[in-house]
Amino acid sequence: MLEEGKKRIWAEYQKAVPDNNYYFVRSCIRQTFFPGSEQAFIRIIRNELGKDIYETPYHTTCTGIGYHSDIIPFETTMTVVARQFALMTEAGYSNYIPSCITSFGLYTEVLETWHHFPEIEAHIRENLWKATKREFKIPDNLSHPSDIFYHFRKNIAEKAKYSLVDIESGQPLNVVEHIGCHYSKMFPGKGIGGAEYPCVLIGMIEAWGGNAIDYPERRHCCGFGFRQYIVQSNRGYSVSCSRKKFESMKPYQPDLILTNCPGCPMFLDRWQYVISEIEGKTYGKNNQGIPVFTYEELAGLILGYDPWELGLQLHQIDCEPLLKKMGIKYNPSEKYLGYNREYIGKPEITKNLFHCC
Amino acid sequence: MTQYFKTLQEDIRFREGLSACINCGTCTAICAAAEFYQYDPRQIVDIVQSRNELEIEELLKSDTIWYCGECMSCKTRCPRGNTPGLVIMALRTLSQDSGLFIESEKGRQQLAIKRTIGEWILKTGYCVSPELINPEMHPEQGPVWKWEIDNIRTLMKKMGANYQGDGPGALRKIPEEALSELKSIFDITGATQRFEKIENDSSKKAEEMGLKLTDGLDNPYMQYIYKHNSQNHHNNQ
Amino acid sequence: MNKKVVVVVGGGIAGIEASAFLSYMGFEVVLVEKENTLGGHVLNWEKLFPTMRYGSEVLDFLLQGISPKVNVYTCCEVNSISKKEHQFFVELSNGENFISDAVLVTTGYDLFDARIKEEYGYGIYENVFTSADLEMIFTAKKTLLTKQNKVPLKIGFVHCVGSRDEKVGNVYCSKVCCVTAVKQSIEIKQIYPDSEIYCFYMDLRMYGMHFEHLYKEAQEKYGVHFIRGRLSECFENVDKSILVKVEDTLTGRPLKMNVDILVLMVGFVPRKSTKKIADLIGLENGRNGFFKTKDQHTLTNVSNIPGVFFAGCCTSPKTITNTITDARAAASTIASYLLHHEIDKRTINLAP
Amino acid sequence: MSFGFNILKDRQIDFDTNDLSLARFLSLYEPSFRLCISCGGCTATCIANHHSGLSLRKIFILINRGITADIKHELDNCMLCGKCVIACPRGVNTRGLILKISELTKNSEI
Repeated sequence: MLEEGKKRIWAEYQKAVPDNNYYFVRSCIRQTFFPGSEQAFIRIIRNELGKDIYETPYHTTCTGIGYHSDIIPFETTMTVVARQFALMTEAGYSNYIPSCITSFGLYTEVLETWHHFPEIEAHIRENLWKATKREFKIPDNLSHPSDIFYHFRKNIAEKAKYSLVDIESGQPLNVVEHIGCHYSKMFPGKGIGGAEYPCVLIGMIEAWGGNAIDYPERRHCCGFGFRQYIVQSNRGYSVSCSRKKFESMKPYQPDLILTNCPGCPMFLDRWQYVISEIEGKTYGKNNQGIPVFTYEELAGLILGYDPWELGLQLHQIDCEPLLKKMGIKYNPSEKYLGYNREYIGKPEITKNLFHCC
Repeated sequence: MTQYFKTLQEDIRFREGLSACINCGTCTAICAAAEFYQYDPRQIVDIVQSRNELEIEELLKSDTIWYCGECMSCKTRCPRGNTPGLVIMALRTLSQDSGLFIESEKGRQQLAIKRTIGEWILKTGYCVSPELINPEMHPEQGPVWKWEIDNIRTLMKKMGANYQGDGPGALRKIPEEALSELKSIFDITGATQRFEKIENDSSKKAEEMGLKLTDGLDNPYMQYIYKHNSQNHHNNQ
Repeated sequence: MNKKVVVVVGGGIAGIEASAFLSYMGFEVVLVEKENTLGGHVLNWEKLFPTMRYGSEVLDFLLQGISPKVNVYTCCEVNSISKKEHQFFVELSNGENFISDAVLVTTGYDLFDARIKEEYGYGIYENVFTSADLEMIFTAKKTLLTKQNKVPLKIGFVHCVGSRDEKVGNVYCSKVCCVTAVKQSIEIKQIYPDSEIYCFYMDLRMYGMHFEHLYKEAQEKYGVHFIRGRLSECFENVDKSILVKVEDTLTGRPLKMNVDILVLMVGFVPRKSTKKIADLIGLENGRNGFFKTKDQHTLTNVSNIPGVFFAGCCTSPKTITNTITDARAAASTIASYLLHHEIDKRTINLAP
Repeated sequence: MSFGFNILKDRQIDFDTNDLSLARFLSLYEPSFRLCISCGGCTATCIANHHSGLSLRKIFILINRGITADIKHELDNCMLCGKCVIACPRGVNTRGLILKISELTKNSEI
């Protein structure tokens, strides 16, 4: 693959990312499955980068999952989005940072719709006023947290205690990236690197010492598919999509999958377990599976944060072999301790996947 | 005389999603649903643009329109600037508004989504939250999820979450005022009405199918639509 | 009376043929070409469809018309043109000035930059070629191999790259790519009879005389396969072969295939300098960025400025045959204009 | 353990693994087979199409893609009237091909 070709495209798709004053909005899926990641994002922004970030308890879901599983009308979604913007306006912020990619895509879609059809925006303003007596300003900037980490990737690298390198061989780790579909497929200009070769995660991987690898099914959806996961009988679609990706990345022997979507890291993690149960098939070396991280988990790790505060014990695929490979110091016995350092038992051991302890 | 095409055209997503299709198949080539379901977004768009009311009605009653995963990969590529995914969303809206969704196995699942995601939004302010992902309904979440749920409070505290607490933070309890604002938005913008429509039409269908439908998730109709798979969706020929 | 002067801008086949006819009609002709040799794109095409004749033979024929009576300026561009009454004051980049009575614009086209279709990976995936790359290999008498020096056994041709595509802003058909793909497929089959060739198309536009015959020959004699579906994306495999994804629209199912080489049939785009020349004299561009002719059916060599004419691909994609014909038509149109023939006074209600 | 769903088989036509032996044989046995341009003239004129949905255009395409499992069953509906030969603008020996395909599929149970 010719890197210059990609670099030319990356240079074309660079968007404005604000340097400070972030209005942060939670993600339904991420706070449920990766609460440590959102926490790490705030911690890194505040403590490592010294920036201002604000959140209000009054914000809610954007209804994205409901909208994309078709139970919520577009008008409702737009009005909820308007309410979220109103809360930002009231707090005196204008850089809107939604933790979720589905939200990021949806906010972009709504803003584009209003931009092209001002009469729809006017109607939604009326709706919002009727329902909540609130008013809003359009954000000056809409960025995803991964955009912000990309923006500060070198600052994070400067503070890093570890890098994406195999300490035994000195070789960079092979990292596969997975970008959430709604990050830039709908509006290529809104994502760093565009739709076909996004570099938002590659930038982090390379700045933090790893080797970003590209593989044929990179652009394929993880298979969430909203209703295709929510309803049990449809989940075959979901697992089959992820399986397709695993098969395609296999020849490249990835050490790690890095993601910026809420659902993808969970699905790419859990489906490895399901495939191992149904087919007896495992990925990665020695049946270890391929660890799947969010960009905050990865940033936290290289900054030397405790893996168990980042929440790596909540992954079905054990992270320890990778931590060892990177030479990360951690306390294995704390994995199964609660907040007050009480032992809380272990998850049941699965049949075919390797377990470290 | 039905007016399906006309109604579709009133949907902004439909107007944005479809000008004239040239049937090139760029969308189907990378469609995740087309890989695993008997599904071809190009053909759906072609049927819709034919303006054949009978054929559109067949679509609205069919499993076909429910196979899409709304990943929107089709939008990136169409040489005519169309978005089959948006056409699907408009069709799904119409299928629910016209009550035809109950005629197909996949369409009937909308009740399951309404009773999970839909009600969770109004109850918690979020589409999902841990206590709603019941390990029994979600065996694929694996033993680690069961362990997490069993130890949710202490683990969430360890991760720095504000689980069911006041003030900001992950998994906080969303204030009542915020939830009531959400409810009034739902009331005036059509979501409440759609929820009622899904409930009413599903009750009729449950009766017709002889399956009991009561509140909540634990009743025969709900369990049936959530779990039943006729396996007629993936024909490889 | 002084001899009337025509400045011809662009020394591709349209400029050559028009200059030749104009000079033999008795006009003084100044032919300006920015490269160091006349011939334009045809210099880079080895064999021509549908006859498989060498492009150089056609060029040799046309150049026989360039007698010493045509003043040829190569490595030269037009710096400025201004019009006063019925005369044009033309300044060339070499500092020479001319007063001319008519200007013929034959600036041709550029090939579409395939890198713009990001999902096809040109300039990123090593074994993705363009039709022009293939032709350069043929012209240089090199052997067609993969970048890993392997004989290609499976080759894919992608039609409509940069044509009929709103995503890149080109909604028109480039006309020559369909039959070029058929021609190049046959040429590869002649070199590698055991190779398998697949053309991915939306419509096969075999409109020219003998094009359909060539298409049929590709199927019957050479076993070239045609799959109806526009390529959605491709990807480089670990062994550098290319994975393509397309819908086989005739079976209604997605299709994937690994090919050793993927050839992108790049279309025509208005030459970069079109805009510059338009600005120099105030010529109108059409919706697609090519020069706008005064009427689509009748006044096809006439511009919005009296005395400025067009020939060849600067107004729309054309085959070599059509370009030569168009050049001759331009020459006779210019002659009637300069000699004030009655025929030049015909009028028509201009099409919107 | 049961999760309530299965891993699904990919519907993509895979040109790296599909079995093109029948297509290759027919191309040599009856080279006019290669000339089909999927115009559908045969199907439009086919009497059997009206009652059974038989589509020769589709069968030829499926053979060219290596999807041959159901072909024999479908061709059983053909009455060998030969109208498709007259309709074909490319001179494909459709009737001859049907006979050959039927014979081959009968013998080898493709």
